[in-house]
Amino acid sequence: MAEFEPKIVAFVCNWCTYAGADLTGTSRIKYASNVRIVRFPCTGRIDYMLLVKAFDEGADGIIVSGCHPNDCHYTSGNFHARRRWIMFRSLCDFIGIDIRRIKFSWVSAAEGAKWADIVNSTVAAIRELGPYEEYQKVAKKPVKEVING
Amino acid sequence: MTLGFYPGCSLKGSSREYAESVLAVAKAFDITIEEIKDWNCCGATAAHNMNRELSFALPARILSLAEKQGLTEVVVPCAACYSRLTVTQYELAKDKELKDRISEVNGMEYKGSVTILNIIQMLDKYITPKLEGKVVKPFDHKVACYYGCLLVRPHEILKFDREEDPQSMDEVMLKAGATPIDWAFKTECCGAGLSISRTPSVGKLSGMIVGDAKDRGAEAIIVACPMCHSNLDMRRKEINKYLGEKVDIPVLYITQALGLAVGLDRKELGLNRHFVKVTV
Amino acid sequence: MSSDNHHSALTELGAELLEQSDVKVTRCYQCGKCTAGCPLAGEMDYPPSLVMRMLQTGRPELEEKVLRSFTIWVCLTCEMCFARCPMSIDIPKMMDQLRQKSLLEKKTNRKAKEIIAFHKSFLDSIRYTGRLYEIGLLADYKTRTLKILDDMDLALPMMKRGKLGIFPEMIKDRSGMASIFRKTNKKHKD
Amino acid sequence: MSKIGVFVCHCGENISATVDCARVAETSGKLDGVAYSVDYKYMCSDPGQSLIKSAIKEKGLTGVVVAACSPRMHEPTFRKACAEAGLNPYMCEMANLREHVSWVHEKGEATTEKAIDLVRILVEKVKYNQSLNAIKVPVTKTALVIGGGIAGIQASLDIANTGHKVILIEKDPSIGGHMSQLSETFPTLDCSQCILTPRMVEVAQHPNITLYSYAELESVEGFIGNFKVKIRRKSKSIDEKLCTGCGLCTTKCPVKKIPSEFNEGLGMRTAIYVPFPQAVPNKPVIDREHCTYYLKGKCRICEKVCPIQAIRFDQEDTIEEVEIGAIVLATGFSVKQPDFFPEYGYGKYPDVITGLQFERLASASGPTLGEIRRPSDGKVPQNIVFVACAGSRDEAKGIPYCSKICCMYIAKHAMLYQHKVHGGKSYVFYMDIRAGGKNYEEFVRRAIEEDGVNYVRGRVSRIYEKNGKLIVKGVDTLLGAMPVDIEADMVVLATAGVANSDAEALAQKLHVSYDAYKFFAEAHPKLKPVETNTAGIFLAGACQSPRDIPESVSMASGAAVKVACLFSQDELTRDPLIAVVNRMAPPVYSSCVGCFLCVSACPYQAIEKEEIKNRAGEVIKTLARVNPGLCQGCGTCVAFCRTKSIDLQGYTHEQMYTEVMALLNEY
Ligand SMILES: Cc1cc2nc3c(=O)[nH]c(=O)nc-3n(C[C@H](O)[C@H](O)[C@H](O)COP(=O)(O)OP(=O)(O)OC[C@H]3O[C@@H](n4cnc5c(N)ncnc54)[C@H](O)[C@@H]3O)c2cc1C
Ligand SMILES: Cc1cc2nc3c(=O)[nH]c(=O)nc-3n(C[C@H](O)[C@H](O)[C@H](O)COP(=O)(O)OP(=O)(O)OC[C@H]3O[C@@H](n4cnc5c(N)ncnc54)[C@H](O)[C@@H]3O)c2cc1C
Ligand code: SF4
Ligand code: SF4
Ligand code: SF4
Ligand code: SF4
Ligand code: SF4
Ligand code: SF4
Ligand code: SF4
Ligand code: SF4
Repeated sequence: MAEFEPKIVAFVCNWCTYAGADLTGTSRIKYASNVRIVRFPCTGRIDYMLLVKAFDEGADGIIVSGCHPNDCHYTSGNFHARRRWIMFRSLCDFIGIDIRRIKFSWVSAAEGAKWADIVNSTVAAIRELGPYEEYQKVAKKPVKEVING
Repeated sequence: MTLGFYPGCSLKGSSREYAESVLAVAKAFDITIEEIKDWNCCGATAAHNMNRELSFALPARILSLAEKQGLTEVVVPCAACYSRLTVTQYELAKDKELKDRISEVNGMEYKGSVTILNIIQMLDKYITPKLEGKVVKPFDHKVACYYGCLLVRPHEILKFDREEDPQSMDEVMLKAGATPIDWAFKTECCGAGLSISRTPSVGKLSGMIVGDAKDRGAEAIIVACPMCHSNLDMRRKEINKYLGEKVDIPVLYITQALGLAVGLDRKELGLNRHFVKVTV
Repeated sequence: MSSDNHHSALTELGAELLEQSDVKVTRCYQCGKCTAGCPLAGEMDYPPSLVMRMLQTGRPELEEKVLRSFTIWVCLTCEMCFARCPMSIDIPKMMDQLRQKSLLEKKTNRKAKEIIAFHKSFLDSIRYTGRLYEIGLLADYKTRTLKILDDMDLALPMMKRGKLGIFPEMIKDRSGMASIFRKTNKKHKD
Repeated sequence: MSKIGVFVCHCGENISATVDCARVAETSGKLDGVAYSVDYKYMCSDPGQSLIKSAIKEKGLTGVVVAACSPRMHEPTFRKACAEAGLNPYMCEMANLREHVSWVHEKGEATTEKAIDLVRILVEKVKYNQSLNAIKVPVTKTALVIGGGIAGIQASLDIANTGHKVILIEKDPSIGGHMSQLSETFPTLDCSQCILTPRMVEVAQHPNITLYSYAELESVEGFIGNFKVKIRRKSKSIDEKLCTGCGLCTTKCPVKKIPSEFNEGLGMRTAIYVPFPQAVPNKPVIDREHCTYYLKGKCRICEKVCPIQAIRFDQEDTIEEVEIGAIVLATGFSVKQPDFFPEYGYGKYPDVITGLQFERLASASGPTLGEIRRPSDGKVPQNIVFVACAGSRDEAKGIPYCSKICCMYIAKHAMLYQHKVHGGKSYVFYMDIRAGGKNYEEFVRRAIEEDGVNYVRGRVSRIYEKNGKLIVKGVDTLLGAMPVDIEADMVVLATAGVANSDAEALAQKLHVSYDAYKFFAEAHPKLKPVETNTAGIFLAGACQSPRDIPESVSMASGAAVKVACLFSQDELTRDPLIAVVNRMAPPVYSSCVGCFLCVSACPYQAIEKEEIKNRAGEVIKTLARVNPGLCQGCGTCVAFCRTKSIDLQGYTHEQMYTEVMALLNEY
């Protein structure tokens, strides 16, 4: 059987991490092709129910990445994101999401190599954990309504 | 009106005139003083220099006894004892584990419910408000109020008065008819615990204090701590040696000065026990 | 976030000081204000700010020197340094801890003999009577230090003024007192 | 039904070397809603763009996905192309096949798969894109400058010289700020008044500048380009138009013992006064708190002596309402007073003074006409001590930061002292010497080497008086921590520079952020140092943190350029990628429940409360409303709203969920 190729979604902010990932490209640094980036203006915009949604839909792992503290383009969006992340963690415990499957990091526009590292290490970690079938099995798709409603 | 009383060792020995004057003043203002039964020494500097746990256990025992005796407020005239008791109360309130351990060492429950008053707080609360009309012989002298270290520091714990240039003793003395002078050594250390083991150091530190009081025209130095008193009064030989002159400004406990102002007997206030003759 | 437990910069002694007296040696920025105000800086082998610096270096031989210093014994715990330190470093509390460590590890400075003797005499007096017995203390201290004649000019006048009791005041619960000493003295032998 | 066009770029070989572009185009062409797909060598070239434009026209495309490089590179290019072809530019999205795919992965199946995925995501997103119109707001081309120190003066002059109107408000009777109090200035030792006064006069005479002295900001409404500002003009009790500034009134006023603010309490002034001879405007005000007439109803001497009857005792404060396009905050700083230092005597020793008081002593126009004489008895101090970092870098006193200017002015003070008092001895107790700046280190070295100032490294613990001397208990940490006691005649404390006491209130009025020490916060510590988080409000000078004159002036010019940029347009055009709160038909009006969590989340105070009223004018509901002038489009509010009532255009819930689902359903 071929090696398990995890499906990983990356939620990143436009100003730091997206730009950092661009730099990885301009620097021609190679990394695993398993990650798909979804661009947000700021990590502050990231609604954590979207993460739940992504797991619902079959993601094996998620990366959330934005600017370093104090570097936020909008000054405090990433602080708000971090604060909500703490709440989200306990929610994860409650609904049974394995938080090892979520990688939270800071990658600045200058950290092209770091982005490659983050992707590679996350791919390796998720590969280790295996497909996230348990969740997909038990998930009651509670957020389907969120978008529809 | 009943107030708990922790005299501490000095007030039973070398500073008994302090105890005498506290009791005399209390009596004059109809305050019943109830001594903590079977109290022990607070451990003073020696305990906290040598053994941290012991330095909490000894004061905690005293406070436990006070609790058992049903006392809610205890006046502790000796500034050193006051400091040890207050620091212990603070540390034990902060650290439950330590509190349990100390209760166990002492074989006595410690709750931490007693309010500890230093002599100034006691005067402020119960005496000075009633002073008006009672001052029959205003203590009409220029006085240097000397606070020393232990009454004002550490500020975080004691939260008493301001750290540099405190005012509360000055205010009491003002009400007793004195003129407190502005001087620079209110809170400098007198050498306290080194009195016996390093006498020359004490001569210098206390000498600077007495010297400044003299330079600024003080007629008496007012203190609230037996250690300060011993150093400034009994060590006058070393002080004079340091200053290179004979200085005979007397050193009075605040309760003695207050006692004189309200017309108490000099002997009752223990003024005869001083080394430097009290001429004021 | 500042309270994050990143003690990696601290030595064992440094970590111990942080743990037990809330003194983080790396916080001292060597302004010297403690020394400038210390009434006894002139008599110390290492003034307080220098002690802080020695501990900061993390060099074992300097830590050793601190434990063997005279400074830690001559410090009066007058709290002046702490009151004025811009970084709120509780030097007096740290001194207490250093003294005990020095005692425990038998590293006490020779010049501090008398100071320590005095403390011991003092505590012994309490151990046996529960209260300080001043004549007893003096006698004991003088036999320990052989400074028989010092202060003798004070004793007689003191007695005359009723300032020295001839007999010790004893508390009733002397066994309780002895037990407190025993229990707190496990580490401390003298 | 959408008709989407997909345009796959080869980027020469940059993309096509590892991605099978033809297959990407072919596969995308089969996606639901895709009406046209094509691959081409250089999409951003003219022929490439024409390809897109003609496809839009010919196929009647409703959306476009360009699969090429990073949108950070060419999104504007392709959006413009779409607009030229008549398609709303916000119907165009870019898939990043170069930076995120071809340049970072090896050639192969997985790489092309990823490219296809990225295109698919955006195809699905575009289906939910909406036509948006760039926001246009008109710009009122008048600037308000608050604070008339050197920073405010410089900003006003620079803006006025670009041809725009400026209103400068200063709370004191004269402009000039701290610089007017200084004697000489480091690092050149040129006279402060000499270089400042001409600028002050220029402000007064500039046709584009309206100066309101003795005035303060009352309130602000609106947003960038469109502020409505109320200014309180405090009553001066004189008719400014009539008054000639002859000064007769000030010489005759019998109340002469008021400590002069300008002289830092070292000199006295009258109740009707001009703060200093070169004041601008040079007309007096009556200080009602000290004037006998206002206090006791008697006197009016000034009124009697005024040759042209310009005194107006019954004058009241007036409120001026003005429309403003941009605001420059230049309110400066304050210094701590000696009573902040208990260990140095609680301010009770007259000869322990602040650096600012020393400036007045050293100033030729000061109370001692420039001779260094101590306040207590007017004697020339033979021994003088300067204490650096007095209150600064002192966590225990709540000021952990470095005040930045004092190292330099101490060197200046010690130098001036040595120049003026021959044979005098000066000591500086310092912790570090911070002299980063052009010619700064050289200046300090000169003080030490040429003027013989004694620098001692250590902090002073205590100062007390003994026999007419000030005993300074210091230490020399470079001599193994050796205590150093100095008997000084005078001590100068370089007291910490702090925010003004009203800074917080002012910041709240203007909705600008401030730091823990109440200094106004810049929008970005490196790249937006003169902007605030509130669009249209800029910072200049020491109100942002203590700084010296060269820096204050550069910052003021920077702020002025920002204002000029703004005023170079008649209308502001902004990306419409901003938040909106949904609106529904009555009686619901909106799903917003008025919890205002979004208000607390927004870094830009862009969300307001809006009252929905019925015909009778009663409030039936209070809703959130985003001010499009202020919103920067971060989307933080969106993630906070529990009822999903607020959404971010261009990154809506629908769009983001669709992207995620589209991605995973096929991936
Ligand atoms: C002792 C000392 C010596 C110095 N020496 C030098 C030197 O030699 N060289 C050098 O380069 N720098 C020196 N400086 C620094 C210099 O003073 C500052 O860089 C400069 O004053 C900053 O200018 P500013 O306009 O930002 O602030 P300020 O000078 O403080 O001016 C602010 C103005 O705003 C007004 N204002 C405040 N609040 C309001 C309000 N709410 N509404 C309306 N108006 C308001 C104030 O009245 C004031 O006029 C020295 C500073 C000190 C303290
Ligand atoms: C090791 C180091 C670390 C630093 N770290 C920080 C930091 O952490 N934070 C920080 O704020 N600052 C830092 N700086 C400072 C920062 O680099 C400078 O403030 C900044 O680069 C200055 O920008 P500049 O545009 O003035 O000059 P430069 O960055 O030097 O740019 C000048 C440009 O002009 C070009 N040029 C030169 N001569 C000519 C000519 N004759 N014709 C045409 N073009 C010419 C040069 O090629 C160059 O591109 C650091 C500097 C160094 C050296
Ligand atoms: S700055 Fe950066 S880019 Fe980044 S989290 Fe905030 S907006 Fe995002
Ligand atoms: S005062 Fe505090 S910071 Fe300064 S040297 Fe002493 S311990 Fe260090
Ligand atoms: S506590 Fe000790 S070190 Fe500190 S000032 Fe007092 S004597 Fe000096
Ligand atoms: S006397 Fe009259 S004209 Fe002259 S300055 Fe005074 S108010 Fe103005
Ligand atoms: S009325 Fe007031 S301002 Fe005028 S002269 Fe009299 S005191 Fe001075
Ligand atoms: S500029 Fe110099 S004197 Fe001023 S706070 Fe900074 S280091 Fe201290
Ligand atoms: S968070 Fe949502 S519901 Fe609450 S006020 Fe804002 S828009 Fe309305
Ligand atoms: S998108 Fe950001 S700036 Fe706009 S209203 Fe929401 S939180 Fe404020």
